[in-house]
Amino acid sequence: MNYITTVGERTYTIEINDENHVTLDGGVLEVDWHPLPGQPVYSVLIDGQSYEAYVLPTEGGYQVQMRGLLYEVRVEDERELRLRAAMELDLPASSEYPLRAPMPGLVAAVPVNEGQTVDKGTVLIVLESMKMQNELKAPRAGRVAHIRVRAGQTVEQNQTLLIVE
Amino acid sequence: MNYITTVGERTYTIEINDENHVTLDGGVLEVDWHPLPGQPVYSVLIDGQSYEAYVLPTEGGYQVQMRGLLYEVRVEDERELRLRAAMELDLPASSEYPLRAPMPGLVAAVPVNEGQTVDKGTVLIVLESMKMQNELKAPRAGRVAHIRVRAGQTVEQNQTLLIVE
Amino acid sequence: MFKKVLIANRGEIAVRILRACRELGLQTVAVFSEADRQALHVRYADEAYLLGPAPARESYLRMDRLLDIARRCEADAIHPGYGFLAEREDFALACEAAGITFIGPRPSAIAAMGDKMAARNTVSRAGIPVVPGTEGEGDLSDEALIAIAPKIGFPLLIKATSGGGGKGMRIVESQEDLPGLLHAARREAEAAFGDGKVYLEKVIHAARHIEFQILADAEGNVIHLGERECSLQRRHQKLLEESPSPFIGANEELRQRMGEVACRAAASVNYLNAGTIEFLVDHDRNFFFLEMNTRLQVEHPVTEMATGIDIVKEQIRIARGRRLRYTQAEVRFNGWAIECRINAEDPYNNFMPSVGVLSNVLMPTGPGVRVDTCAYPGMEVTPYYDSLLSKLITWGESRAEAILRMRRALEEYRLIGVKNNIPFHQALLDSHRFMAGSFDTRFVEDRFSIDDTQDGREVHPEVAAILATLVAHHQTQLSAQLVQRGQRDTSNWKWIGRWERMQR
Amino acid sequence: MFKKVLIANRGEIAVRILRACRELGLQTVAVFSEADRQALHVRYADEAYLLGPAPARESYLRMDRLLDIARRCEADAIHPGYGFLAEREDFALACEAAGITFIGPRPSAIAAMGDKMAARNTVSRAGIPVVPGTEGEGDLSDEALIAIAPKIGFPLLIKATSGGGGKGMRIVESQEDLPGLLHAARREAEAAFGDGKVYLEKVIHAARHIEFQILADAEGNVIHLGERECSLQRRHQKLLEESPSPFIGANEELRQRMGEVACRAAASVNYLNAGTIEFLVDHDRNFFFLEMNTRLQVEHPVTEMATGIDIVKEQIRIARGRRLRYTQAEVRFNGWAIECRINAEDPYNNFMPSVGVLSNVLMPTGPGVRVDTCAYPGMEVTPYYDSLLSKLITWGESRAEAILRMRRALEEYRLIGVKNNIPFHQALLDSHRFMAGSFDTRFVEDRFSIDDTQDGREVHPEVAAILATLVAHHQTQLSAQLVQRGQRDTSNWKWIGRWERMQR
Repeated sequence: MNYITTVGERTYTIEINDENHVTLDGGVLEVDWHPLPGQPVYSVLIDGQSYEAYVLPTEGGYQVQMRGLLYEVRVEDERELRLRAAMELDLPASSEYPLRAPMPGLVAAVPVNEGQTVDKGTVLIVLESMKMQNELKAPRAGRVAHIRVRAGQTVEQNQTLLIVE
Repeated sequence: MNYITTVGERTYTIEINDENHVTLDGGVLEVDWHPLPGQPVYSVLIDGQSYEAYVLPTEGGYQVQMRGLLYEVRVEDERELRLRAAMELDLPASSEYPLRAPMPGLVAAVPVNEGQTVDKGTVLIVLESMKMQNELKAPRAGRVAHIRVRAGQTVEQNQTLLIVE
Repeated sequence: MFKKVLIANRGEIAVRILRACRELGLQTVAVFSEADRQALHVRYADEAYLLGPAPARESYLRMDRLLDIARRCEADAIHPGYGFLAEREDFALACEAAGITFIGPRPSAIAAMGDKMAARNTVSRAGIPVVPGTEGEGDLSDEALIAIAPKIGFPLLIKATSGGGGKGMRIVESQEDLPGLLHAARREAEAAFGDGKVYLEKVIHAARHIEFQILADAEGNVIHLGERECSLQRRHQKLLEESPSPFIGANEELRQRMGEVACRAAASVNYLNAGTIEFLVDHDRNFFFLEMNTRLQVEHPVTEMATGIDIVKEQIRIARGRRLRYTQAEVRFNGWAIECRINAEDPYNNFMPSVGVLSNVLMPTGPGVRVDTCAYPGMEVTPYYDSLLSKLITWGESRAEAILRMRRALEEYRLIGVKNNIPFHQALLDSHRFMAGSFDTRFVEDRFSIDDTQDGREVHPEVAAILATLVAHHQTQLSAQLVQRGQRDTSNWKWIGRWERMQR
Repeated sequence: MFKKVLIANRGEIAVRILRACRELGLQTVAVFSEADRQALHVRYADEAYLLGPAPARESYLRMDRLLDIARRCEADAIHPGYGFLAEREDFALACEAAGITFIGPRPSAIAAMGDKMAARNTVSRAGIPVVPGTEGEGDLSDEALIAIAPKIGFPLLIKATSGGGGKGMRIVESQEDLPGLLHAARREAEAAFGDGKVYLEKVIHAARHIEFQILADAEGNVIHLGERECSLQRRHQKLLEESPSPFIGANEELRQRMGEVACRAAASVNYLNAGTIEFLVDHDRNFFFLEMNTRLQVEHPVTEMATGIDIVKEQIRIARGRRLRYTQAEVRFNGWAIECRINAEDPYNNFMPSVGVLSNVLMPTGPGVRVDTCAYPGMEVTPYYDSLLSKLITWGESRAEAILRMRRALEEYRLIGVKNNIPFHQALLDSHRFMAGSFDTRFVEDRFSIDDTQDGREVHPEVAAILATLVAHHQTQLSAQLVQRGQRDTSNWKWIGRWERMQR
């Protein structure tokens, strides 16, 4: 089966041939791949070149952190690719975005109101944690729908703080 | 239930009262005991004194390694103590002792013969491992019964090499 | 002379102080909050006592409990570390009253330097230049500050009178922004220090933050151990420090002049023990007194590496009444040292703090590498305290060697399970301005982005693609196997799932 | 000038060399046996290639494969490390023939110093004192050796002509023991080096083993970096080294004289690159040339800590044809450094090697501490190679400070899952003779026991008793719960067991 793998603006066609070989855009590479025990860290030798990287699953794919650089990678097989293409035609351009607490903390301020339209980058919540005031910003333009917390409130990690439509 | 715990020549009577208290020879101590995750290492605060130790189970009890010293400890509850006392009366003074390979290696020499009587400390097998020739010695006096390996042979860890009666 | 030291702190600095005590043959007492029972400082100490719940005000800031523990376990000295109670005159006084040696300056010096306005007045009187601002004008109202601001000129800085570590600090670009930012700064200062007093200070353009480490004994001898370059900051938090400063470099005359002023500033408050004089240095090498930190500094190791002097041990010796072991002429500077602060922050997501369990740690080691850390495999990073996980320090015969060592050490360092800013440091060390030593206190925030630096560096998107694809492929196969196994014996499903998760 | 270095070694020394290459901006190539795929040297290198199966003769000793890999990946230099092929003239010649720079001495110097008898002859001719023995007498038969022995006098030493690291070495106390020990020594030498040739050497009473590090460039400049005290040995394996030597101490005249002789010995074979001259020093400070090691030494870090010079980087610079960067007068000695070799050996069971998986590692860090290691959490310690896990090095302004640092570092070090000799070092550092610096090469074997030293130290049998009892109690409770759970649902038994085991 072919995988279509995207890194930034570049797309690769990758086939896993066997335990020690992959085909990358038509060329066969010798690959010696080792997960390190108990860690999301992988050591890989590709035609003798040695790399070690964190590979962390994200919502849309993987983050690969390697030699001090971060790569956002999406991996899809052919079936998934067709499925996604079909879905994207059906979906509205935007949908609800829940702003979640990236860590436990104290809500220091809620500088927006329900119903307010916000730009990408507008500060939605100020969360205090690790002695720092951290500004949580809108990832895209939209409208503040439900605000579920108030200033002074303690929140758990991943708790939904408000919704941007 | 009382435990009778022996360290070298000293014997202690220990009772586990609850999660934070033990009675040692009649005196109550405050104990805050934490196994460290995934390790045979324990952090303990006893009336505020902080200790950290390896506690490794052995055949007859535990090895406690702490602040650079090794303690051989035997822990028995009252029932076990009575049982052992009874058994020791029945058992003959000595029994078979199997000499096992402490690590994988190559048998470099077998300097004893079957039937030979040996003293405590007599070299029974020379095992080569980690570039070193390691002499495996008789733990007590006895007679070499079965020799199960020969010089030049590769052996696995824990493989029985010979029997001392 | 004291024999048992209570360390009124946590984290890497508690471990650092414990080590110094142990190497001097002193008994050590750790204190801990409920969140820190398994912390290294508890495990390494001779004794350890619970202070209270995780929040600092219920544990590490509880003077009464600290003194009570010290009395009960007969500790005859207290080292406060940095932060928490380190710069609290009342704590130093309370130690004194209890007959316990406070390993730090006299309470009067803490007080004199603790109020930033009073401090600026004191050193001004001693003939030391200070940055223009509302120092010495007392606790001004918003209205008064707004009136004075145009005379100082923009941009200017709002600073908390009781401040430190960037809390309650704001840059003001124009008169219109001033009222709103005054409000925000006072709110933050109030929350952080229980004191909303602020003052204004002129922003020095292209300023360097350069500080001098000083040591002073009870006989009044004061020496300095050279400077530290601390201009690389983000939101007034230092990120990378070095000693010497590339800005001073081989300019011995400037170093000597600043060092002398630093010693004079310390002497002006009859200073005792270790302290740090912070200067702002402008483009023309004019320098201004900024403030004095009356405590051990986070970045003290770069000075230790460049001088060979163990500052914490010197603190203890001074507190025991010993004379300084070095004259100024005997302090020898050798090579170059750099420190990177490794924080539990996500450099790809606006430096958001990260919490969780450090499942694995692999530290860089080898020649010229030092790590001061509280991190160990299995440690839980909690939101209660600051995000400093580790200080990575390298030494080299030259700045170039120290930088190259730092690069390879950062590349080796693995802290698995919690996001951290190692990639930020890697990008910073690769930037041309850092390598050239030409940066000021605004550099990181205004002219540096971790994303920009990806351009000039060797990239391997195809390797990232292959790795992610292998991981995805492997997980798909694993799920397929799980489903098959589950079909054979559905009653085991729950256990298989658990077991498989642990295998990953 | 070469740009890509193949490191023909494994373990801590391969990591050490990789770090030096990386800090000099050189590309690195690792090689590995099937047992070492996940080793740090493979993970840290830019490229890595499989050599063959685990046994050294099928991997790290395969010259043909090493040169083949070097050619294929276009490596233009090879660093041999220590052991394996480091002192093989034929390997150095083969590199030369292949146009690859051998980072080490010229083949002729390896040959001249590699045959111990020839080496003793060469330096004797240069006027350097050697220990009395059968040096220069050629390959003598057992009969000839037995005849000469009484003239040398007992006790004497049988040494392998091709020897090193104590292999093929025996102490002979009397004439009667000689035939049997000759046989044993030849057998061991034959197994280790493929060469059963041996010679006899007088045993120097109360001898110290003190060696000098030298550096030599292509222009013929030779300098020394001071001495290393290596008398603490067991079965001729060094266990703890320091620089300077407490025996030489402040005797600058002796240090200078020995250093000059060391440089002269190196010059006598037209030496290039880094090397070590080993001396035996008797009670009256007479010193005798023992041998020259024509390679990087395991214990080189103590010299690096005491001089600030990175010896591996100097090796590379010299191999690139550079002139030495220091004159003898520019080499400055500062403070004291000690190294403990942490081996996978059980100090409570006759130093039996230990194998297994290192489930957890917690390294000591902080000021004055360096760790050179190949150990990482999850590493499997195999029986194929030597037992060296880690070298723990501490530096102090004085010997006392270095010792106190080493004590606290040993106390902090955790290597879980494999038995190791840290308790041995802790006992050694507590012994009065070590502290006084009064020991010779026989001290560890003849007059030191890890059990004896327990007497003088603080013991806590009651804590050991409590801890073991708590563990036993906990496990009893756990088993009881397991049985109850199993009764509820026996079909899950297998999975529960597995899961519980993993929880422990």
